[in-house]
Amino acid sequence: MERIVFDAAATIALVFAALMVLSRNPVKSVLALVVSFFFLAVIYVLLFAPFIAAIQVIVYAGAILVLFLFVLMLLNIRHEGSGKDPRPIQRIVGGGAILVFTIVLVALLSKHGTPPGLPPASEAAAPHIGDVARAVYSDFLLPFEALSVLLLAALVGAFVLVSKEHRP
Amino acid sequence: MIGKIPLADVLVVSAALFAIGLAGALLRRTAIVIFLSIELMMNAANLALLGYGAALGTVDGQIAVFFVIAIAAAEASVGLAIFVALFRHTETIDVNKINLLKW
Amino acid sequence: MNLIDWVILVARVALPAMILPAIVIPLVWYERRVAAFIQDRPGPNRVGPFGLLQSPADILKLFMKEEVIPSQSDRFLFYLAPGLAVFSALATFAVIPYGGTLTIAGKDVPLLGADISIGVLYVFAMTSLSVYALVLAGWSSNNKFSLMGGIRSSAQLISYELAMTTAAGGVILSAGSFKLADIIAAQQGTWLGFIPRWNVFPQILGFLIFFIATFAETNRLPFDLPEAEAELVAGYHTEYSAMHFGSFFLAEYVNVIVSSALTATLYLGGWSLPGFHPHGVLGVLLSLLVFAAKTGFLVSVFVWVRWTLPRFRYDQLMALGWKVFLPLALVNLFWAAALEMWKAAR
Amino acid sequence: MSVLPLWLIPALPLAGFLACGLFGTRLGKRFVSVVGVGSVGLATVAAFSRLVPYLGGDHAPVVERVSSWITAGDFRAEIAFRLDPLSALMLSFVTFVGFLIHVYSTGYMHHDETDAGYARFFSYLNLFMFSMLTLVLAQNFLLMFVGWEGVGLCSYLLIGYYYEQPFAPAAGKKAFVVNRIGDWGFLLGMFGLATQFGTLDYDGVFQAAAKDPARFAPALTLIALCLFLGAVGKSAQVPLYVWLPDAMAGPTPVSALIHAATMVTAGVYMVARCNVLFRLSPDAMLVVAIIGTITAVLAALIALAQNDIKKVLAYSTVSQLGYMFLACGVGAFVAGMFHVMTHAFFKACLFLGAGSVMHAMSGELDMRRMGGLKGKLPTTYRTFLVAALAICGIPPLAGFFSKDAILAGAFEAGQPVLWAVGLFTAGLTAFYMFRMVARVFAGSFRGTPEQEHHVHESPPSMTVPLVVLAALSAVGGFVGLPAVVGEHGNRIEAFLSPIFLPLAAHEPAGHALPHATEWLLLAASVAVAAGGIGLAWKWYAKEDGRVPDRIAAAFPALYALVADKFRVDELYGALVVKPFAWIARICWKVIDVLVIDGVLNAGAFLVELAGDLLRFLQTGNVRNYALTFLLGVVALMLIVMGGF
Repeated sequence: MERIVFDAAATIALVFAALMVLSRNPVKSVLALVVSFFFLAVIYVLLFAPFIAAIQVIVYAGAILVLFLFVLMLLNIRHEGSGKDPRPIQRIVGGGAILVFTIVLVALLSKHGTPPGLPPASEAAAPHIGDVARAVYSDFLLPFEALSVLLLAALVGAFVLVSKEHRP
Repeated sequence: MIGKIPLADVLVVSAALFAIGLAGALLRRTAIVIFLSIELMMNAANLALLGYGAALGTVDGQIAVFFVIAIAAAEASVGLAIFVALFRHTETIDVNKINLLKW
Repeated sequence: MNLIDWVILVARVALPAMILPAIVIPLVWYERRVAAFIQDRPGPNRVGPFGLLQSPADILKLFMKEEVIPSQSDRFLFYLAPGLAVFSALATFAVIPYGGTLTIAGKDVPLLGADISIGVLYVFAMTSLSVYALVLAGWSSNNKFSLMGGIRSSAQLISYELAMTTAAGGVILSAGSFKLADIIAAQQGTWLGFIPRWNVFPQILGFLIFFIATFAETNRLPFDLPEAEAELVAGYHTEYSAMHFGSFFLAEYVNVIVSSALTATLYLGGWSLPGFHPHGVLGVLLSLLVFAAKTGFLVSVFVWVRWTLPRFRYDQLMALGWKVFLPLALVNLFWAAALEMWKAAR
Repeated sequence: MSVLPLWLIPALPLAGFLACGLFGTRLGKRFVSVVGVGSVGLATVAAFSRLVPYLGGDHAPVVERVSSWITAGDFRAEIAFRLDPLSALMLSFVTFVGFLIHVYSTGYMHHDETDAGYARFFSYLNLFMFSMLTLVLAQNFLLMFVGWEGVGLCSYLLIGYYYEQPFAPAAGKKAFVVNRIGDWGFLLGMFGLATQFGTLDYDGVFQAAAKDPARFAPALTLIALCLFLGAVGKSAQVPLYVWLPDAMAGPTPVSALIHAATMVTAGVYMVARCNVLFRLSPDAMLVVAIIGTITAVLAALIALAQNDIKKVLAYSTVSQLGYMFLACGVGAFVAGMFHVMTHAFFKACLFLGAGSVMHAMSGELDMRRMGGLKGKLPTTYRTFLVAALAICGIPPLAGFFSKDAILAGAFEAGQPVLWAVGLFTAGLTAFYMFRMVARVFAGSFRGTPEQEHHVHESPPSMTVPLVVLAALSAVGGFVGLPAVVGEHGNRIEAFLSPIFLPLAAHEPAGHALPHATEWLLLAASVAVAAGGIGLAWKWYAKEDGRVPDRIAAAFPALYALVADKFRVDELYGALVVKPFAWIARICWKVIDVLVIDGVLNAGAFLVELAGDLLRFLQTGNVRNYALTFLLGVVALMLIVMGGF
């Protein structure tokens, strides 16, 4: 059952990720990514991380990508210019590099990615949401506080960037 | 093995997602799609982190992903604000046409 | 899993999904009658007794009307949007407990769709997905009014979701769990013998913020800017007609019910009452009634507010969300945390 | 009985320094006078409250720790103060003479200066007292060095006190630079002590050296000579004496206090303090004696031809310091310290008297424009005369006993040449002192009418210290009566004897001179002094300087050489200053401008060139950057791949 769900979710996530890249229309790219992220969240549940899965949907799908959509609609960008790419070499070299990168990465991960002798993990032994909370508020308190400052800075920064008044 | 799922499978899915994101980031021309691809790459990394976290039975993977998501939110807000400001000036977000910062 | 389990599972999930849209039919009639009462006019009273059959007649009309699709629209997304709206509205209800625990064939069956450990987060995840329906509808219609509505809804929903989530944080804190069943359990009993231990009393601020934010989340007046008829014709569903329009209509009312149910669960003790321990079928039925009564009360507030308050201006709406509700929600969170520390210290 | 702690004695002037330095300008002269003089007065009281019981006691050294200071590995230095006969002697006259000179300064400086300058003067003076007392009371070489450098700093600051005039800062700088050479020697000596003995504590060093001289013998001569270099710098001996005459650019009380009575004797004090080290090294002792003798006679010769009243006194000081080193060099440390004390009295009196004369003469320094002041400045004249007789060695004044003790010590040590030169110098001293007395006080007035009209006796704040110091110059010698006068008359010898520890190595015991010889020596020195005085009086008071003028005219080159102080400054200028300036110019023009700046400019040029070329990598296209990034990552991954 889990195996089937994982395979299905992974397939859908990959397909829609590819659709995101291939779509000529940025809005459809965003929507494809929403679907991809949603199924990634399903995979996260299978990896015993329901909290992260919920965050994934709420923050990524529900907020970040909506923001993308909002900006796309605000700027009313419909289609990528259909003209020829003015940098063909970039395309060819980039494609080749990506191919090499992917092959190497997959080879590395499938061959050496799994530490040997790892006992099988079970949901019962997996950390619960309370463990995550405790870790965030104890061992990772300083990064957590720093993160809140970062978010505040981003909030202010975004506001300053787009505000039309007080432009220096 | 995480439940019935081998860790290697999770990692391969993560690698594939990352490669797709990389292709989008390098080959697409619309800044927002490039940005989306970067978000996808981040998620690929998140998937790997969660995979390892689950396989090792530690909380660290989830913590890392938690932070990554929050940072992604900050990044998206600032990045999109930059795009909006950029669009107001140049009327485009095609990265091939935005090359003012050269030599 | 034997047959009975399967039947129970299907019933638990499917029954609410069937019943909720069905409740919408009298609800529309109810709203129109209340509106008429507030505006000192009769309202629908011709079709059926007290006009009760007016809503079924309208639905029939919607089914039979011709579907008009804009020629430059994105066909797939145009069709997808209303479905997504209904789906997210109904899916939210899946984790809300609507009654006590029923015992069928020796098995305890809690009356809710799925008792998952991150229930509240699931609710927020689903509501945050509901924004896509509106945004997609607005964008795919290829109509500037629709697009404006879509843009407005995306900004509005994100803004108010923040305040809503933060306000709900206080409830989660006091229950110590994301599970809605646990949250209801934490609200059992009384203070001083007569005040129910409902979250609404210690966290009245959070309750108000949460409930008002649900108005924005469901695009109801005074926050119905995505479909503000005076400015945007009909906003995101300007180009929709026939049953696709009906789907949005249905989703809105389902959302009203679900939001009321959620508010009742989080702040008013859900299906429970102080000193009320449901036993057997009768008890469970009673708990259902309690839940329906609380939800119905909040739905009435929705209706009442709609016909009482004028619409906000867009900048006022955003200012209210970011500058008033979010800070106040944080205050509420600190208050709830202080209460918990006080309790723990005692 | 509880007593005042020793640290309080230097701490009081420090507090005075802070008060005057920080608030003096705002609070005015009255406050500065009270605080500046009062702090030193209190320090004097505190010092004597310790000294009086100590003199009555068993003279055992008292060490009072204040706190630990430096702890580095095995090495430790403490802030600790020491009261033993040697420091007690120094402490007594440093505080007392210092106090008198502070009192004198209130009168001397009162009309000259603004509030700010007055406060500056007294804060420096108090800082000097603090440093000097730290130097004297220190229990280890390191703390002594703090005081040593502190007095050097104050000397520099006070020489350059009249900084509006061009020569005063130059003189200050000269004093500082010349002193650096001596301080460098002192530092080297301390390093040597620290490496040899592992401590800088007096007791630790001296007891170890006295106990086992053979072990430390190889390095001792070098260490002693290094320390002596420090003393040479501070106490203005040949060849580093050149700064002291120039130091007269400072206010006269400063000259009296720092450059006559106290600071310049720090070198003698240090050598006496280190007597164990020096006595273990006969070579070093010989060097000390010879340097002292050369200095004594050379400075006395220069003093013969000077017309500036303060210059004469300065060279006289150098000469007398030479005497003290001669005493130390021949092993007569007691005589040296005795002379330090008596010299402090009569030289301070002479300087203050000179200051009083200057005060009366509106700052005139040239003796050729004075004369006949005997009647107009009676107190000054009388005190000056007493001090001059004292320095000449006329019995029974203080200088007679101390100078005689030195000459007797030299003779006793079997150094008849040094004795003869010392005797000759005594004659010179008598001659130039009475040349000055005659020029200033006798004869007729040679200055301008305005000066003559202005001449007046100084206020009591100036004359009272003069009288006190003159009295001390007169009777100060009775603490050290020579053996021929009374068997137990030499109380200072008995008092200081515990300082000069018995050495393990056999020392040739000083064979006491027969009484007859001693009488003979006394008579010789008195005769020489009287002869010098008489000649000077005859030539200058009676004949108004005609004979010396004739002599000078007969040997113009020789006279010019002496009047130009043997042209030592010019010699140093040519030998040291010029080459240094030349090297500095090379360092500046060639090494700095060409090499260092050139390297920097070349580096900057290369960076700019590289930037000009590399900037074309900045295509401005984000995708190029991303692709470059990816290519780098792929390369890294392939390297990692190779590792597996």
